[in-house]
Parts: sequence; C-alpha cells; structure tokens
Amino acid sequence: MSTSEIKKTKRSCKIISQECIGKDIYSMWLNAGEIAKNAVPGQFVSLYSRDGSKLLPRPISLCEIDKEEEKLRLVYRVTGRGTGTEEFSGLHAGVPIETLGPLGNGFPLDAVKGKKVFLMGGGIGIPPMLETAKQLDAEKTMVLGYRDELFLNKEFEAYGDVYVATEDGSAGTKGNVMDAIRENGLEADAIFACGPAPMLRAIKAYALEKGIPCWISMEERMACGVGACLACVCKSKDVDSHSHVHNKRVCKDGPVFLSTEVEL
Amino acid sequence: MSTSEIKKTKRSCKIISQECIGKDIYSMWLNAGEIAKNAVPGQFVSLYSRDGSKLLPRPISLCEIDKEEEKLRLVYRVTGRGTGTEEFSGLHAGVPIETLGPLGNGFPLDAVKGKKVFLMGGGIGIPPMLETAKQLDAEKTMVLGYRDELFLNKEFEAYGDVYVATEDGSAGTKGNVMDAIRENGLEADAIFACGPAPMLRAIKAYALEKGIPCWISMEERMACGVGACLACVCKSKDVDSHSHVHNKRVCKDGPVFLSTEVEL
Amino acid sequence: MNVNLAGVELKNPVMTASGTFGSGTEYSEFVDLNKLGAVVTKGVANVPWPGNPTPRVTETASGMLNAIGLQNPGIDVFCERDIPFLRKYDTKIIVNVCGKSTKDYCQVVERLGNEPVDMLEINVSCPNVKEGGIAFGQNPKALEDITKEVKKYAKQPVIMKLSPNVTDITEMAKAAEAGGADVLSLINTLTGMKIDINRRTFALANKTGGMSGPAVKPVAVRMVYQVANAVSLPIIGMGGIATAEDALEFIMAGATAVSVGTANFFNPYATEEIVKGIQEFLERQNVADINELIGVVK
Amino acid sequence: MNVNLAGVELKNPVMTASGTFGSGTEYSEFVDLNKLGAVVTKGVANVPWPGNPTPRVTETASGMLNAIGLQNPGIDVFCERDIPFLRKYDTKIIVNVCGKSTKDYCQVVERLGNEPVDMLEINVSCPNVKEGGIAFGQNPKALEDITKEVKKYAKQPVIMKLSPNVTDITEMAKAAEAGGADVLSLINTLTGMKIDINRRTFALANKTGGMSGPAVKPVAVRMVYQVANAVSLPIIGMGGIATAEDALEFIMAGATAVSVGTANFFNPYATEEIVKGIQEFLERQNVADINELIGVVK
Ligand SMILES: Cc1cc2nc3c(=O)[nH]c(=O)nc-3n(C[C@H](O)[C@H](O)[C@H](O)COP(=O)(O)OP(=O)(O)OC[C@H]3O[C@@H](n4cnc5c(N)ncnc54)[C@H](O)[C@@H]3O)c2cc1C
Ligand SMILES: Cc1cc2nc3c(=O)[nH]c(=O)nc-3n(C[C@H](O)[C@H](O)[C@H](O)COP(=O)(O)OP(=O)(O)OC[C@H]3O[C@@H](n4cnc5c(N)ncnc54)[C@H](O)[C@@H]3O)c2cc1C
Ligand SMILES: Cc1cc2nc3c(=O)[nH]c(=O)nc-3n(C[C@H](O)[C@H](O)[C@H](O)COP(=O)(O)O)c2cc1C
Ligand SMILES: Cc1cc2nc3c(=O)[nH]c(=O)nc-3n(C[C@H](O)[C@H](O)[C@H](O)COP(=O)(O)O)c2cc1C
Ligand code: FES
Ligand code: FES
Repeated sequence: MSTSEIKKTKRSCKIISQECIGKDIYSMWLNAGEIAKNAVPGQFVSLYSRDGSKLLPRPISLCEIDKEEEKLRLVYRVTGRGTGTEEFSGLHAGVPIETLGPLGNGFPLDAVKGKKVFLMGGGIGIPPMLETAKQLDAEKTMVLGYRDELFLNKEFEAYGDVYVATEDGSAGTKGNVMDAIRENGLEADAIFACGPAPMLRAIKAYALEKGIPCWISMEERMACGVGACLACVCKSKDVDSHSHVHNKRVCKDGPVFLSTEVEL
Repeated sequence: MSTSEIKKTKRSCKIISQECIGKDIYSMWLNAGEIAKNAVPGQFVSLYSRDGSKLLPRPISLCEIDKEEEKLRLVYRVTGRGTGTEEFSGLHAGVPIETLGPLGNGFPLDAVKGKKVFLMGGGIGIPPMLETAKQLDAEKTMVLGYRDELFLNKEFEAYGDVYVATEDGSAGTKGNVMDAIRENGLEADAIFACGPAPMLRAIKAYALEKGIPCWISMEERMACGVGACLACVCKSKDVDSHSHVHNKRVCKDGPVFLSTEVEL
Repeated sequence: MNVNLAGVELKNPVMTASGTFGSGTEYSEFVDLNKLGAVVTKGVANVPWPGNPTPRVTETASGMLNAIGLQNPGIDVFCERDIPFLRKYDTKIIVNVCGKSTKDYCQVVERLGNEPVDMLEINVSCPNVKEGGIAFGQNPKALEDITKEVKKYAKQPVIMKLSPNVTDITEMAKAAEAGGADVLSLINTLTGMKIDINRRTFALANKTGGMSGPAVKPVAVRMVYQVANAVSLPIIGMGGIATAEDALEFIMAGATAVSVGTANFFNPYATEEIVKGIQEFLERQNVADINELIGVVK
Repeated sequence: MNVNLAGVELKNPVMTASGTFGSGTEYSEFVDLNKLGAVVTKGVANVPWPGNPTPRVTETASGMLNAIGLQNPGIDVFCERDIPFLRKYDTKIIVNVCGKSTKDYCQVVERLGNEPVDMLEINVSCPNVKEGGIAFGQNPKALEDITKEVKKYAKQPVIMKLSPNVTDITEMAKAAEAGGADVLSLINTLTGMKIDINRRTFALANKTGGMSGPAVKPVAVRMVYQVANAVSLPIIGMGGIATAEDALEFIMAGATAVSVGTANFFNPYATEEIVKGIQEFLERQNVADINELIGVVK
C-alpha cells in the first residue's frame, strides 16, 4: 500500500468513551469519520490540545479500527502533570478532540501473510499490535512486555498464543520480551514490533541472528506529522525519498521500517 | 471601609449555574467561599482562563453577593470569538474557575445613606448596580441604559423605580441615561454610576452642574489586579498613595472614584 | 487581493514560510495551492545537506524550537522534482536559498536563473547551522556584501530574509537595501533553548533552536513596523501568524505580504483559511483594495 | 537552599522580578515574604516618574506586553515608606534603580548607600522610556561606562540587568563585567508590538512594550546559558518562570538565583510555590546542595 493513496484529514472527532485501563493508561474511542475509513494497522493519528499554549501534535498509534462505524480506538499513557496526554485523559464522552490522520505507512500485512509471525509490543508500544493482530492473516504469536501492571493482554487472546514478560516478574516471564521468547522456546518466520528503543534494538539483533525479516515501528519528536518539516528523521541505510541523505521521516516513510533499513 | 482590611484570595470556584440572559450576556453563579464572605458592592473579581496561552485576568464586577451561602453572581458579556469571556460562557455547572478577589474598593454606601440616589448603569456596567441597589439604604432610582435588548432590568424593580433608555428606542426613552433623566424629570442628591466612558463623562458633567456628589466605577486594562504593577492607572486630582504622581490605580484605589477626583 | 512584490504580482498576500511547508507536496493534500499567493520552499543548497541530529523540535509555551539544520536534497534534485511539481499550480514559486559561503549561495542563485521560479529568498538568518546562515545575518557589512554578490547572479528579484537576533533590525534592513535587495522578509526564528531538568540535558540535540509560533508574534510585528518605517522596500512579514487577524496585524504594521509557518503544523488548512479570512475582513470593513491597509497604522 | 550572590547569602534562590511585585506590600497578602530569597523592588528614580499613558498592558500568546514607563514615587518616598516595610521581613532587599542619565542613577545609588538594603539592581534595559534605560543596555561601551560610574557610588553589590534586545548577549555581559559589575541579571523584556486591527491602532498607548511571560522563556534560558559560559559573575535568571521546573531550567543553565515576574499576575502564590517545588525536587533527586545544580547542563 502506498501512503500517497491514503487521504489525510484534520477534523474534530467526538469522544465516544474514555476509560482508565491501568496506571496512567487510558483507552479512548473516537468518532473519526473518514480517518477511520482510510486507516490501516500500524498507522497513527496526531491529537491536538485544546490549550492554546500547546501547539504540537501528540502522535498516538491506532489500537483498533472500526471502519464500518468509523470509529478509532487509541490507548495512551499520561506522561506527566500538565501534559497534553493528561488533558486528553480528562475529556469525557461527547467532547470533541482535534485529530489529524491517518498518518504513516502501517505494517506490511501482505509481506508476511500465512507465515509464523511474532507480534511483539513493549509498554505503550503494545496498543498498535492489537489491530495488527486482528487484521493479519498469519499464524500469530504475541509477545508482550510490561514493567509491572498488565493491560490489553486479554484482548490479544482471540488471535493466537499470548506470552507476557514483566520487569518485576509479577506475571509471565521475569524480564523482557526476548527473555519470554527464550524461556518459552518460541520461533517465528517474521516479526512485527513496537516499543522502546532498547527493546527494538534487541529484537533487531535477534532477527538478524535468526535471519528472519523484522519490521519495527519507530518513535521520534514531530512537528507536522505529514512529512513536510523534516523534524522526525531517523538514519536509514538507503537514501530517503525526500532529501536523498539517508534520513527517513518517521511520520511519512515510517513509522514502520524494515529493521535492517534503519539505525537504532 | 479601608481596602487593606479586605483579605484577598485566589481560589478555584465551582460554577453553580450558567445562563444566557441576552445576546452575548451571561449570568453565572459561583461557589466563592471567603471571596463572597469578604465582598462588598462595587468590588470585582479577576477570572482566569483555563487556556495556558491566556495569562491575564478578566476583571468582572460583582452583580450579587450571597454571604451566607458564600456565592457570587457575575453577569458578563462575551466580547468576541476566541476570547476568555467566550471560554467562560461555555463552562457548565460543576466546572471550577480560577478566581481572585474580592478586589477594589466598592461604592461608599454610608456616604449616601438615607438620601435620594440615582443608581445609573450603562450596558455591561449595569450588573454591579444590582447588589448596590440591594444593600444601599436610601431612596433609590435606577436609570439603566441599553443599546437595544434589555437584561437584568426586572430584577431592579424590587428596590425602587426603574427607568430605561435604549439607543434604538425599542424600550423606555430613546437615547441614553441622561435623556431618560430629562424625559422623566428625575432628581437626586447623589449618584452611583458604572458604564462606558462617554456615559460617565456625561454623568460627571451633570453632577457638577447640579452640585451633587457622584461616584463612578472606572475601567482600565489590568495585569495584577491588586495594585502592584501600575498598569491600570487613571489620572487623578490628588496625588495617589502609591507613586505620588496623580495616577490612581483602578484595581486598588478604585474602581469607584468620586467623579471630581479623576479625569475621564 | 493582489499585491505586488518588486514587480511580481501575487493573487493575494498569503504565502508559506520556508521550511514549514516542504515544497508543497505534503500540504497539497490539505490546501489548494492555487489559492495561495506564493509557495516559499524549504531552504535549498548547492549540494544535499543531512541536517542536525534528533531531537530536532520541542514544544514551548505557544511556540516551538526547531533545529532541523537545513536538511535538503540539494539544488539538482530540487530542480528536477520540486519545481515541476509546483509549476503545475497557479501560484508564485519563491525558492529559499541557503549556503555555507557566499559562493554556495551564488551557485544556487545562478543555477535558478534558468528555472521557472518567480523570486529568490536568501536565508542569511538560520540559527541552526554552524557555518553560513546567521553569520551573514547579524552583521550589516556582511549582509550588504552578500546581498551585492547574490544580486550579481540573480535573474529573479531577491528577498533578503532577516534575523530577529539583532540589536537594531533597521540597521540590517538598511544594509540589505544598500546591497540591492528587492524585498525583505522577516522574521526568521529567535534563538532559544530548552532544558530537560529530569534528564539534565538539552531538549534539542543541537542545544539551541529557533523559536517560532504565536509566542514570537509581538517581536515580529514590532520589527516589521520598524523596518517599514526605515526603508522603502516591500516587506514580507512572518512570525506566529495563525489567523487572518494575525496576518492583518502585519499588513497594517507595514507588510505587503505575509508568510504562514508554524501554524501549518497545528492547522494544515491555515494558509487557505487565512486567505478567506482576509477577504471577509475586507468585505466587512468595505476596503476596496488590500493595498490601502499596508502600513496604515503609524 | 542557600545561594550566594557576591557575598550576599540568600536563604533560597527565589526572588521577585522588578516591577511585578511593587515593594512587596500588595503580594504580602498572598505570600509570606519571609519565605523568599529576596524581594526586588520596582525601579526607583531620583524623582517621582508619572510613567506612560494607558493602556499600559496587553495580552499576547502565553505572554504580555507592558509599557508602564517606570512610574515610581522617587527615592525619598521609597526610603521612607518601602524600605521600612520590607525590613520587617527576614528576606534580602534588592532595589532596582532607573534613571535618565548616569547622574540620575548615581544619585539614587549614592543615596541608597546609607539605607539598609542588600543589593542594587541597575535597570539599563527598560524598553519603555525614551531616555536612559535601554540606550545604556544596547551598547557595550555605554554599559561598561555606566557600570564603572555606578560602582564608584555604590556601597552595596551591584547587579547589572541586561536587555535581551541585542545581537550578542555575551558581549554585553563582558562589558558589564569589565565595568566591575558584581552580578548580572537577565532577561529584561523583549520589545514587542500589538496592533488592534479593528480600531487600526496600537494596543498600547506607547506603541511598543516589553514582552514577558512564559512565551519568552526559551530566549531567556538561552541567554543565561550563553552568559554563564562567557563570564564568571553569578547570574540571576528570569523570563517566563512560573513553576519550580522553570526555575530549575535556569539554574541548570547557569543561574545562581531566579526572579519570578509575570507569573505573579496569574498566580499570586507563585514565588512561595516555586520555593517549595525546588525543595521537593532536590529531595526527590537526592541533591544535597542546590549549588551542585548551577550550570550542570553544559
Ligand atoms: C508514531 C508514534 C506513535 C505513538 N503511539 C503512541 C500510543 O499509541 N500511545 C501512547 O501513549 N504514546 C504513543 N506515542 C508517544 C506519544 O506521542 C507521546 O507520549 C506523547 O506525544 C507525549 O505527549 P504529552 O502531552 O504527554 O507530553 P508533553 O511533554 O507535553 O509533550 C511535549 C511535546 O513532546 C512530544 N513528545 C513527548 N514525548 C514524545 C514521544 N515519546 N514521542 C514523540 N513525541 C513526544 C509531544 O508530542 C509534544 O509535542 C507515539 C509516538 C509516536 C512517534
Ligand atoms: C473593574 C472592572 C469591572 C468590570 N466588570 C465587568 C462586568 O461585570 N461584566 C463584563 O462583562 N465586563 C466587565 N468588565 C470588562 C471586562 O473585564 C472585559 O470585557 C473582559 O476582560 C474582556 O475579556 P475577553 O476575554 O472577553 O477579551 P480579550 O480580548 O480576550 O481580553 C484580552 C485582555 O484584555 C483585557 N480587556 C479586554 N477588554 C477589557 C476591558 N473593557 N476592560 C479591562 N480589560 C479588558 C482582558 O481582561 C484581557 O486581559 C470590567 C472591567 C473592569 C476593569
Ligand atoms: C521547522 C522549521 C523549519 C524552518 N526552516 C527554514 C528554512 O529552511 N529557511 C528559512 O529561511 N526559514 C526557515 N524557518 C523559519 C520560518 O520560515 C519562519 O521564518 C519562522 O518560523 C517564523 O514564522 P512562524 O512563526 O510562522 O513559523 C523554519 C521554521 C521552522 C519552524
Ligand atoms: C509590568 C512589568 C513591569 C516591569 N517593571 C520593571 C522595572 O521597573 N525594572 C526592571 O528592571 N524590570 C521591569 N520589568 C521586567 C521584569 O523585571 C522581568 O525582567 C521581565 O518581566 C521578565 O520576567 P517575567 O517573564 O518573569 O516577567 C517589568 C516587567 C513587567 C511585566
Ligand atoms: S514531523 Fe514533520 S516530517 Fe515528520
Ligand atoms: S492591575 Fe496592577 S496595579 Fe492595577
């Protein structure tokens, strides 16, 4: 799928529901109209604050997409006091929120169709794997890493085996997602992953060692979210399409990249 | 009453009710705690926006004071799109609003006790006259000036005769408050007034001509609202207490001044 | 709504600010480029520049800091790809030019002489690159000299883009005028810094960045006013414009045209909405010609 | 929380910014002045000044413009009324001094030599008065000269307050250092302008005003960082500080103390809350001495 076919919109989306599903973790459904209609798993939206002093977007991945009802589910973490995400968490059903999307490329579902695939998520990187699990036609094994408290994990069970790792050992394997793979002797032909940089680095090394393809979803500070400002670049092996300088844009060329294509 | 005895507070006040009572005119009751307890007619509060890009206070006069239930009524005009007052008008009961007060001096009720007094209000200068009418022990005649649509006028009827002037002649005297006085042959021994500068100027001239004392409530752009920043000065006949330069502070030395004491 | 910049007739005074709109491709999904007075491109150099390490942007109160570092594909790719894209639209093309030395600038300017572009904007005020950029923009003599050199090679009218990080903006404006500039644009970004106190480090990899957005508007309006009253060149005003009202502030202060930058990031429809808003203001206030409003507040 | 400014020991680094806190009387209804490191007074001149016409303030995005024009009662009333008031509290007194000529400044400074005040802050950076003020603050030679003169008459340590409206703040800092300044404070306000497009006039009677508030913080932090790395004098940082986190940004950038200005207007409890917030940060991060944090980000 080419990103240029996907039509982006910025619109005011009414909140359908807002729920706290873990410490500082919120789940929100939005009435998103054409944004939902055009969206694919692994893409994200930019949310905007109602506070005139906060100008920049808050990029949030799509956790679930309901094309029929034109709804989107976002699961996000409140990062601190006075932040944009804190503001979002206080908004009730019925309140509109400015939303730009769908943004980015999404996971290449066709490339791994029918294979044995790890869907790996770490922390707040877990949400985008849910819609990916729903839509991916493959033999899926979910490996989810948490610090302590679990969230969303039950919702993955409909789509395959779910393995969990926690840093404090309170559930599943004590350690990280790689520890969970080793402890359970798991294997796959391909990987889709989203999570913090150290986790992605370990997964990239593992995929290289096993000789399997691995796609990772990257994070970077953004301003435009649509590829115009060149804020959100990551170092890439190939020259990028925009500036021909090995700087791919996370918001437009990503956020999903083949792990061997980018520096971490 | 000396202003230094009045203890000021800034606190978050829950909105009790919010009602549109005319085109762009809103009436709001606040749970104001000690601000209400310490307040006198003619004083004001500063309201603060929830939008981090809007820093300065919106000074709003007290329209009614309920000391027992610690409530304040504010009646205010939405001045335009994207303004602080527009934001306030959209806040529902239960929502907190940052409020600083009580501020300023208030009308000198004792100075006119038992006399025949005009309470004159123009436009959005009408609200503070309501609590003044309630508390003033005198023979009161209300003269209220509007552009077209009337508001609050009925509520004054409990306290004396009410005369109305409208610019478009749709109610009462066609013209301004001075026209209403002339048309109805009204007389008084003293005046309390609040309204736009041209109206206050005319009232000041009238009082001078009649040789009666007249107190007017002034408006100026404010920053601190408490007398510290020297933003809100007006030219005064006497030297001011702060800088000894004939610059009285509307927020602290006023907003109510003897008309002969200030330049308009 | 037509305004004239050194002989170039724009259908309206609303343009994009360099570096915030790419070469128009991305935002053409949101706005009709045909509706804009001009598209000003991201700065382009003689060769590709990789720009600065990330993080390159951070949020500040009603503004942002950026230290992109002028990443660009170089003039060759630009001429092959971006100019033909923009030529499909009925709008003026203004190419923003950056460089590390006078020679770099002149090379790009000369090369553009044969291209169908309408004006050149010379960025001598980027605070985010070590060489070139702001060095030329904070010294009147250096500014006059580079303006003269650039003018030797330029076939199109030359806009000199001024830095606000100076003691006296009128001195810089006069230097650019003396060097032969056709138009001035201002302001570029104000140099700022943000510190992450928990990580005890700078919020931007480059330490400092350029501040833009509504926060800087009062400084920008002041400088446009000062320059309009000091030189006789037309001015393109920018810095924090997000609404038609903002744009009109700059026009009344003395700007002939305006650029919209950071606002695109929080409202991708901003440029088109501003064109519409100005039109409505003119109708509401019965102003027959927008040129009547230029510098009307004295 | 003690910090030392040129031999003056403050109980904590939090002070008020001149002109936003009067002489403390009004805000003593909200905060306990005993809790503050120092109170910096509104600028005082040799004679009373009436200041500028109104409107004197206007709101901008995350900031404000002011053109008070240094209204003040003159040094006589100040010494009689304000110093005795402040002396009742256990806090340091810093008197901000303004003038129209070097002689004016020196007269006030000399007079204060016999008064129980702890430091003098010389305002050579007010953008809102025609004479004096910023004229001294935008020229390194003039700044060095006036610093030298003031030092001749001063019995207390002298803080020179720098203007941000300059090309190179380090050059100004070095000039003040060369002139013998004991401490530097920065930033004063950035000159700005706002236009009321409906009335086609300036929002302020003075046309321009000084911008302050959170909007200017990135510029202020950058300048404090630059100055801290250019001279060896202690620095009082200010510009947009509204929270303990903001204050810590300045301290990590190199400020020994901080001043809180515009924030008082939207939070009259700001100064005391910031003292408390810094204390909590130190505890949370196990920092034994706040002096360890000064200039820790390089
Ligand atoms: C492609 C992508 C997808 C993401 N998906 C999710 C998700 O599904 N759920 C979730 O909880 N978080 C997600 N994040 C991280 C999320 O964007 C940040 O946590 C959020 O922007 C922080 O905003 P704030 O208002 O809490 O913080 P503030 O500190 O107020 O943010 C200030 C500025 O910094 C930016 N910023 C701060 N942290 C980050 C970060 N980690 N990444 C990018 N920008 C940041 C903000 O966007 C904002 O512009 C994603 C990030 C990216 C790049
Ligand atoms: C002592 C006093 C009492 C007042 N009482 C009332 C009242 O009871 N009801 C009412 O509707 N209005 C009253 N006003 C006027 C009211 O303060 C302004 O209409 C209001 O502040 C405008 O804010 P805004 O958010 O709508 O406009 P914005 O344009 O967003 O305001 C921007 C800034 O300008 C200031 N400002 C704008 N207009 C005025 C003005 N006319 N006077 C002072 N500051 C202004 C605002 O306070 C704010 O700081 C009073 C003013 C004063 C000084
Ligand atoms: C992300 C970003 C990149 C920019 N890149 C350039 C550039 O390449 N050349 C240039 O002259 N100005 C550049 N600028 C400055 C803008 O063109 C403009 O002068 C400034 O941002 C002020 O306008 P604004 O507040 O509307 O953004 C850039 C600004 C931003 C925010
Ligand atoms: C209303 C007002 C009055 C001021 N008066 C003075 C003054 O008299 N002397 C002075 O040196 N600075 C004066 N300043 C500047 C402040 O002391 C401070 O340097 C500036 O406002 C930046 O800090 P802030 O953003 O915290 O307000 C004034 C600022 C404001 C807002
Ligand atoms: S955020 Fe602008 S290019 Fe990615
Ligand atoms: S508003 Fe500060 S003195 Fe009145």
